[in-house]
Amino acid sequence: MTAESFIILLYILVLASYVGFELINKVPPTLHTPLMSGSNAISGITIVGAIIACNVLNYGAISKWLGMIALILATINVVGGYALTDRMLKMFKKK
Amino acid sequence: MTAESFIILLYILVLASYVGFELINKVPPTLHTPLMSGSNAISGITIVGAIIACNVLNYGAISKWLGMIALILATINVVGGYALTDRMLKMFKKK
Amino acid sequence: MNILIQIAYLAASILFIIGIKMLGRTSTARKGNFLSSLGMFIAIFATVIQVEAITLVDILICVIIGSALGLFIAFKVQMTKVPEMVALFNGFGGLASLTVALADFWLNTQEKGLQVDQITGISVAISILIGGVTFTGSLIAYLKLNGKVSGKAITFTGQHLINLLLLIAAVGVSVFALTDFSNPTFMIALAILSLVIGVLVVIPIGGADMPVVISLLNSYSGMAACATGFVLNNNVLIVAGALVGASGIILTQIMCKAMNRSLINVLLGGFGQTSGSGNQADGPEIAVKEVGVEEAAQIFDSVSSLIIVPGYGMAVAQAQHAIRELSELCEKRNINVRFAIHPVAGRMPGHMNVLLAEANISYDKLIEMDEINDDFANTDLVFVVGANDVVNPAAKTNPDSPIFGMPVLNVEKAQTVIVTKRSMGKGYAGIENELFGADNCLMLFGDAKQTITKLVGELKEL
Amino acid sequence: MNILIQIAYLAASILFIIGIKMLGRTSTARKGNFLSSLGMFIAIFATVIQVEAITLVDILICVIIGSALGLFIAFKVQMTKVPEMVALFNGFGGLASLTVALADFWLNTQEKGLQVDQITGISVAISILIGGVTFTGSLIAYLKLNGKVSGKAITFTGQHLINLLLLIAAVGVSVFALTDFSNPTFMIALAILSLVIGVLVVIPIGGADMPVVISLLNSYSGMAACATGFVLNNNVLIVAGALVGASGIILTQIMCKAMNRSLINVLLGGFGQTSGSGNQADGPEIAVKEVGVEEAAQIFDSVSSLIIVPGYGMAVAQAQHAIRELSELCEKRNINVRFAIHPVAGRMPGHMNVLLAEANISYDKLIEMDEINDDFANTDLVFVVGANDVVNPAAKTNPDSPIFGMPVLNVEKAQTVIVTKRSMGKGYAGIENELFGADNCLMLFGDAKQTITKLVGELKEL
Amino acid sequence: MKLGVLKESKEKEKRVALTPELVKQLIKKEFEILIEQGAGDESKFSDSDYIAAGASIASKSEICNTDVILKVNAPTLEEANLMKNGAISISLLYAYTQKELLEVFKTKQISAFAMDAVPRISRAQKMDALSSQANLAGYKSVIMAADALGKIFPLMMTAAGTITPAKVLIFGAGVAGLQAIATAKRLGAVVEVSDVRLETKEQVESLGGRFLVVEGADEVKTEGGYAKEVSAEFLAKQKKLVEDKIKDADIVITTALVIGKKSPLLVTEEMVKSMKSGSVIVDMAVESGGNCELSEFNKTVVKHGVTIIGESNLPALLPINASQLYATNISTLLLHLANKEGFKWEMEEDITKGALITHQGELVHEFTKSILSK
Amino acid sequence: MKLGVLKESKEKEKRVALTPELVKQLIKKEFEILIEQGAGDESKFSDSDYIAAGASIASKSEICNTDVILKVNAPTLEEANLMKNGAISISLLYAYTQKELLEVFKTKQISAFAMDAVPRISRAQKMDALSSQANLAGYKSVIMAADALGKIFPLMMTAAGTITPAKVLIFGAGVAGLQAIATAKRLGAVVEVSDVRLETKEQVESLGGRFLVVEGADEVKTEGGYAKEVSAEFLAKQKKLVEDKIKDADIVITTALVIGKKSPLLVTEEMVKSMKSGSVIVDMAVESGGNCELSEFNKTVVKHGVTIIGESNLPALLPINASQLYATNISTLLLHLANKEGFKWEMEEDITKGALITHQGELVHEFTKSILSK
Ligand SMILES: NC(=O)c1ccc[n+]([C@@H]2O[C@H](COP(=O)([O-])OP(=O)(O)OC[C@H]3O[C@@H](n4cnc5c(N)ncnc54)[C@H](OP(=O)(O)O)[C@@H]3O)[C@@H](O)[C@H]2O)c1
Ligand SMILES: NC(=O)c1ccc[n+]([C@@H]2O[C@H](COP(=O)([O-])OP(=O)(O)OC[C@H]3O[C@@H](n4cnc5c(N)ncnc54)[C@H](OP(=O)(O)O)[C@@H]3O)[C@@H](O)[C@H]2O)c1
Ligand SMILES: NC(=O)c1ccc[n+]([C@@H]2O[C@H](COP(=O)([O-])OP(=O)(O)OC[C@H]3O[C@@H](n4cnc5c(N)ncnc54)[C@H](O)[C@@H]3O)[C@@H](O)[C@H]2O)c1
Ligand SMILES: NC(=O)c1ccc[n+]([C@@H]2O[C@H](COP(=O)([O-])OP(=O)(O)OC[C@H]3O[C@@H](n4cnc5c(N)ncnc54)[C@H](O)[C@@H]3O)[C@@H](O)[C@H]2O)c1
Repeated sequence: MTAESFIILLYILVLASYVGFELINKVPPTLHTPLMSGSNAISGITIVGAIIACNVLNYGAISKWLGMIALILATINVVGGYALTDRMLKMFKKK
Repeated sequence: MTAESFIILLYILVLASYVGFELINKVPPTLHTPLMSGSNAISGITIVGAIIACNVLNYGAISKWLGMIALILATINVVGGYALTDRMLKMFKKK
Repeated sequence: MNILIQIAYLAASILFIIGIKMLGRTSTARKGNFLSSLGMFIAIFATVIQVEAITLVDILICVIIGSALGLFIAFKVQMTKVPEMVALFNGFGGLASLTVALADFWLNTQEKGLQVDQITGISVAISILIGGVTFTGSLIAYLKLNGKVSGKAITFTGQHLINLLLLIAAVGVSVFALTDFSNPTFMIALAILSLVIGVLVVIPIGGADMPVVISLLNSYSGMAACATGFVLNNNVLIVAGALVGASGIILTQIMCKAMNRSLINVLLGGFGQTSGSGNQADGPEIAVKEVGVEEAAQIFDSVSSLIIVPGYGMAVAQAQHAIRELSELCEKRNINVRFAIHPVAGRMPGHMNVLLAEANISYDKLIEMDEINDDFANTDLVFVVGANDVVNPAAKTNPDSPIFGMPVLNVEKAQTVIVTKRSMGKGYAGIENELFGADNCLMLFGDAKQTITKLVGELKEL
Repeated sequence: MNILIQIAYLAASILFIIGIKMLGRTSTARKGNFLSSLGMFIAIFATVIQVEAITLVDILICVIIGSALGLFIAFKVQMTKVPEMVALFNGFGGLASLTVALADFWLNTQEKGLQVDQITGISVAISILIGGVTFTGSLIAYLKLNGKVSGKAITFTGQHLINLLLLIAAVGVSVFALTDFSNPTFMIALAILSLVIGVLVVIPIGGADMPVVISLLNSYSGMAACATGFVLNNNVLIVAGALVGASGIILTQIMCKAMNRSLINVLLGGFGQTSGSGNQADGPEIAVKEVGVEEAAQIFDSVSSLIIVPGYGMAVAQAQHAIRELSELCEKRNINVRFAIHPVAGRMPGHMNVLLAEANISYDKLIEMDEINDDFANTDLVFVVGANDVVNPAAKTNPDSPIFGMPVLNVEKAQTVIVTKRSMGKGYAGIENELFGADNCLMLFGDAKQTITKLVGELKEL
Repeated sequence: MKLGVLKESKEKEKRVALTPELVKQLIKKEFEILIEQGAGDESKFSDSDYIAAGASIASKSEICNTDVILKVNAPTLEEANLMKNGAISISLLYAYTQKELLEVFKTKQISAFAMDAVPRISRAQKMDALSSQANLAGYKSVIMAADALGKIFPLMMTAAGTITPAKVLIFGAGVAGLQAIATAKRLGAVVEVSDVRLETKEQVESLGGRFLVVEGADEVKTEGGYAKEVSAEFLAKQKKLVEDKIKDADIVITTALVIGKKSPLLVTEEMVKSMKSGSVIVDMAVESGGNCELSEFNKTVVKHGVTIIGESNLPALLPINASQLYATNISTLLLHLANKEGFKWEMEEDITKGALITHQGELVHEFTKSILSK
Repeated sequence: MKLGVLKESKEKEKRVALTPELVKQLIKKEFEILIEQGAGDESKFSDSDYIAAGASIASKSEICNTDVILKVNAPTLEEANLMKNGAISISLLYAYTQKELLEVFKTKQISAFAMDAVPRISRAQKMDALSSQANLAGYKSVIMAADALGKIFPLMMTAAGTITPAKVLIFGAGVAGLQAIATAKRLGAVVEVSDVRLETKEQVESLGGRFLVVEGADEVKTEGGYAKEVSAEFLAKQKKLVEDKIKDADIVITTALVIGKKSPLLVTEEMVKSMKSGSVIVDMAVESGGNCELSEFNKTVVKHGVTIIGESNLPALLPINASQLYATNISTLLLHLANKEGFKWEMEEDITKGALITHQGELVHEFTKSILSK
């Protein structure tokens, strides 16, 4: 990775982190768990990495297997995470 | 500009704009003018562009003169803006 | 690209973010401004160390000239003229963006004879357009506030149509400029068009709305800087510009709300045309000055003595509890608060006493008319809550008035008077009250309870 | 890099931002979750269309297996077990990050025999370390909550020292790995070390603190994803990972506050050892959950029925006027508000009646204990203002208590109870109140009048 | 000029026309003041207080010999006969009830001002004794009723059960009625109010009372704020509405007066019978015939289990405050009409015109003439 | 089991031990109830109300023949003698003042419970007649004082001048004192309060009163919430502090009791003399000797220009509410001690132990013993 593209990625990291900090300020306790669960699902974004990994790697190689395991795990995280969050939130229907 | 570097700049633009939106939510009316003035000073960041412009350009050329005019204007904006904001804010020292 | 310089730019960006954040709170505003100026210094420094020695001199000269002018203006200007100075500075910023973009474009296309890519081209066009509008728009705002151009809204028919046509023209010119880079005419035409648009957009707006316009133009100048960033492929310009652009929009929105206008209205440039109060009363019309809750709150925030004058309207609105809250809040801010009780305020003897006692307002804050009447002259602010006849100066000055001879409270002697009532409706005696038209009197229309509750809310945020 | 794909990634990033923002409000949470899942779909879709046809099958198989497992767990799990499931999912996410980084590293260094640059190397190491810790840490949290591992804090001396040593070892191993890419041992060692650290860090933490731990690990897994983004030079991973990492930290902090702990405490991993409330009272200690004014306001905002229980503390604080304001505000928001008056609340018969009448609260809102006691079970929120003995369940459950046999208000039957008082101070009877430690009870510490005034302010802004 | 203050001779009267405080103020304006011995005793102002304020203590005949004789109630025939020719009398005269006295005034050329006839215009509010006294009466009516009731006013939720708040029903939201509402409300009662003037609704609500709207109430004519006589139809409707309410009332206070007429009958015997045993009625209009059929002048009676208080002179039961306010009223009027040199006799001025009843041997007051000639 | 309710025979007593409401509830629990004819008349409960509730009307002798005899006041000797051997009596006995009566109880093996001796523990609050009655007394004391005062309570700024608020000084912030504060405050008075227990300061302030802090007040010992006797030194200091305040007071209400002892003397003749003419004192401790030197038992007297109300039985002046609350108190106690089968006689249980005075021919109450043996 070049220093230049690294610095650009750093910009993105800093700004995104700042956005993350600002996003959450007052959350009612009832939403703590759903929020945690929902953002956990987002952290399953590694799935994109896993797919890319699976793609470029050669069959039979360790890396390929690792990639496929990663993909399964990430998919569980993403799909399970979103479904669970939604189930939880359904119960919050107001009034 | 390559599409790639453009996209990265776009990321930065989007994230920075989002940060800008989130930054301001409740501003007491007394701070409207100072805030306006202070962020106006920041928008004088064009000064960086002006310096870069001055640097690369050739003497005598129209672009050089334009760059120098830009530099003077931007400097007024920056220096005047910060100084004025500070003067204003000094008066807020409460009771 | 030197990595250290990039890191410096990143640091500057972070400082800008923190700076703006802190500018939004009274307690941290000054520090915020300092941090943001530090960021600016870092950004400039990181840029300057890259320049060739030979141009350093030119740059220094320009910077010194600019700084001197900037400081001179900043320190000489009277504090009452701040908004117009902000407008002026802002205009310079916009012009700088325009110039930088044009310079870069000129250099590449005219002097170096290069082709520029589409994205850069579009960025240049945006930079020029926004920069130009910002420049002349700000200039007009400056002149209006300064009184050099009429503060009134200058309108003519077809205004909006003309603006629209000009905008279409600008877009068209840009397209031509992008298709044929070698011909600079189009870019120059764009620059000129943008300057004209700036003038036309701001000219129809009344002086009272200028702060909103300036805030919006400020946001524009941020966007111009951002566009310049795309032209120069420079992150700090993009971040800082985007920050100012976005936060400026929000700030504009907040200011609009405080002035009771909608942002759409503002964005369309059609604001400033409806004027004044909507309350039409019959009889000889009294011209009154209306005040909003926010402004009223700021007046409360700035005084050190306050007399509250309750009347029958307080009883009707059942505003006594809200008033107690207001008075407690004021006392917490070291404002000396007293109540002036007129002997016939309300509709029965002791009407005000009953209600204020219910709201738990201590007896020693309630002062009889005879005792307090001489104190009004030394009082910063009188807040009249739903009283009318008992503060009507006609009782002293107009022998034909049915209340002539009745002793009244001399509220008009105070520095400022704020009256809250629902409308220009009359009191028990059914007569007009000239107090409401007095120079130092501001009307805060609305139901007393609701208005005071809102006032308390605003005051808490100051 | 295809620009359309990049734009899809950008769109996904924006959807994540909006999604998280909306998840923080009751009214928009579900929509927020949907938007964020939409973002995820876009990101996955944009990625999948790039893959070679030949691997598409593998990918689909993996995705189907993963989806099936995920959906199965998500829909089968009991709602009471949600936190542990979140922990498990989170662990998988962490492991996925570790695996992807390792795979990429393995491919480049072992299979392709390439050198990787330092930045990528560091990113890989970070990815592995954080991913590993997240995985085993989450697993332990899962097992603890599940009861498969003792929920108690498992501690031994030198724990912190060992953790520190392991961390140093991990750093050391990473340095070696970076200096000699051809040797995979170090990276594998790092992976193993990270797994061990994850176990050791979470093992000493008590079951009650697990939600905070999970939230923190969630934040970690975001960071791991972010690091993976650096490995793969992928923006959407960086943005999404950074978002989760940062917002997770804030959320953790909020949860800490709600549980009366400091974030430092949590970050050091030393939490869970000091237990219960900070208020050292003698006798059996009651662990309470504190709530801030803002959160309390949000709870008020989300309910449709409210019972206010005033006690002697309301009288001491003279909070009756503030309470009236609160109740009016709630009614304006269509919340059904009533007051439960315990016959001996206060210090004289009718103490509450006098004060509430003074504050002009209508008689028909005041309900006697006997009439309202059955309604608590159908009530969303009970707000206890400076009452203590009259809501003490010990009167019903503890025959040794001096107040045993006194009828009390069944506040604990309500969905949620918020109690406002200055401290864990006792009431007239001088006894502990277990209500304050109940699962559905939140303490809002402070002087009743001040707290409620603040609460009203917050509520107005929602 | 010499002013004289007579001791009140009416039964149960405890007020006095001037207090030491006001004596002091009038003496500053160079009036000479004689006070009858013991005049202030009942309202707790001793002779020595008056002397300290600058007045002299004198006998009745001496005082009747002064230029201006101040009283709360109208002078008796005896007092009038003692007065010198051409003297001036100021008091709550209620001239239209004093045919005989007016004859004496006429023959002796006495100029009589009636405090009760001072017009209710804004600048005369300080002289408005009707308001100042009615205000106190409104307060007192509630206190008396509260003392007579075997219950407490406020809602109280106690360990031994809940006490429901007392229900108070008030007829007439004039000055007295409004103060009664305020006082009953303060003590925690639930207050309902009936009045013929719909405009009082807002005023009643501003004090926390509930106004009972009679359909057709907008037809009632008012003049200068006073209710004129109302139609029989309206009264019938009002009665119907009230019949329901009165059954639950613990306390009924009636304040409905129509000036110069017999007061309207608002509470019939039937209604009293329908009330709960132990309830209390205060009839403030008892002097002009009463709003309640069963009330007896200056007596408290129990009929059908209901205590009916027919006290005609409630302000006199708060003599200290009542005298203070009356003294301010009367001396403000005096200072408006006269200075130490004598009276100004501006016969066309509103207040003089409104309050002067007899002058130079003639009955000059139109309203009084019109009533007496009926 | 048969319960009997006697008509109260004490002078000025208007209460009754059971109301129809409570009769209904007890009958649901299968008690049989006899009410003496006219027992509820004074508190507005008619015989027919009782009959409708399920009780029977009976003569005094019939009632004395029931198993449990309920009264407000202690039975008279005559009534006690009419009771059957082994009967049970419940009333506000104040046993330590009833030497003779206790002898009768002992000889007739009557078990007597004293409502005034029910311990003030949390679960007995519903039986606490002292509190329920003191509470009403506190309200009534203010209403009586307000009626007796020649002034109004609230501050009033009117066209005819400003009326300053009445100043009320209250001694003792027990149950009665606190309710007096609340009531006076509601009416708009300025209230100052003196008590020996510093802990009442917060309570007084919670009702808007001003607490007069006596230096050294922390030395006072209290037991179970009751003030024990205080040192002479403390009382001297308190006196000094109060002397200043009392001069300005319009109303003084004293509620200071020390159980089983003569009440402390708080308002001396000197102090009364220093008060303004027309002021009012209500001495609520008059039954046990009075807090005011000049108060007379059950009389209202005027001394040195000050009206001193020595009404010993204020709750009886609010008979409707007082009976309601007392009836709840007494029936709660009864249901605690007994069911339709009979009494449980759990002699070691707190409430039984606290309230039972004589049993099986013996005086079993320690506190009463200790006072009587002095
Ligand atoms: N005190 C007595 O004993 C007595 C007795 C009888 C008559 N009066 C007479 O009553 C008058 C009293 O004077 P005052 O100044 O107290 O009252 P006022 O002159 O009657 O004026 C009251 C004002 O309050 C406003 N108002 C009504 N409802 C309101 C609400 N909900 N929120 C805000 N404002 C409201 C009305 O204006 P909008 O409609 O524009 O809101 C009105 O102009 C005097 O003329 C006096 O002579 C007094
Ligand atoms: N009603 C009667 O007739 C009567 C008479 C005598 C005794 N009692 C007894 O009094 C008790 C009444 O119960 P209750 O629940 O009303 O009161 P409580 O049990 O005495 O509790 C009052 C609570 O209010 C809190 N508090 C005090 N000042 C406060 C302030 N400024 N802001 C917020 N909170 C404040 C205190 O906690 P912090 O210190 O932590 O803030 C205290 O725990 C019962 O035990 C009853 O038996 C009643
Ligand atoms: N100048 C001033 O500012 C001033 C001063 C004092 C009073 N006033 C006004 O004068 C008016 C009269 O006051 P007042 O106290 O002398 O009144 P009042 O004693 O003449 O009558 C008392 C009330 O009884 C009502 N009433 C009459 N017949 C009734 C019926 N059949 N049923 C129910 N109610 C009936 C009247 O409407 C009036 O409100 C009021 O409007 C008052 O506001 C004005
Ligand atoms: N179980 C319960 O919850 C419960 C119920 C009712 C009352 N109480 C408590 O019992 C206590 C006594 O109540 P009470 O009304 O029977 O009191 P009381 O009638 O015995 O005494 C009245 C007050 O007079 C005060 N006093 C005594 N000597 C005094 C002096 N020299 N000067 C000034 N004040 C003096 C006392 O301190 C007391 O406050 C109170 O603390 C009350 O809160 C508790």
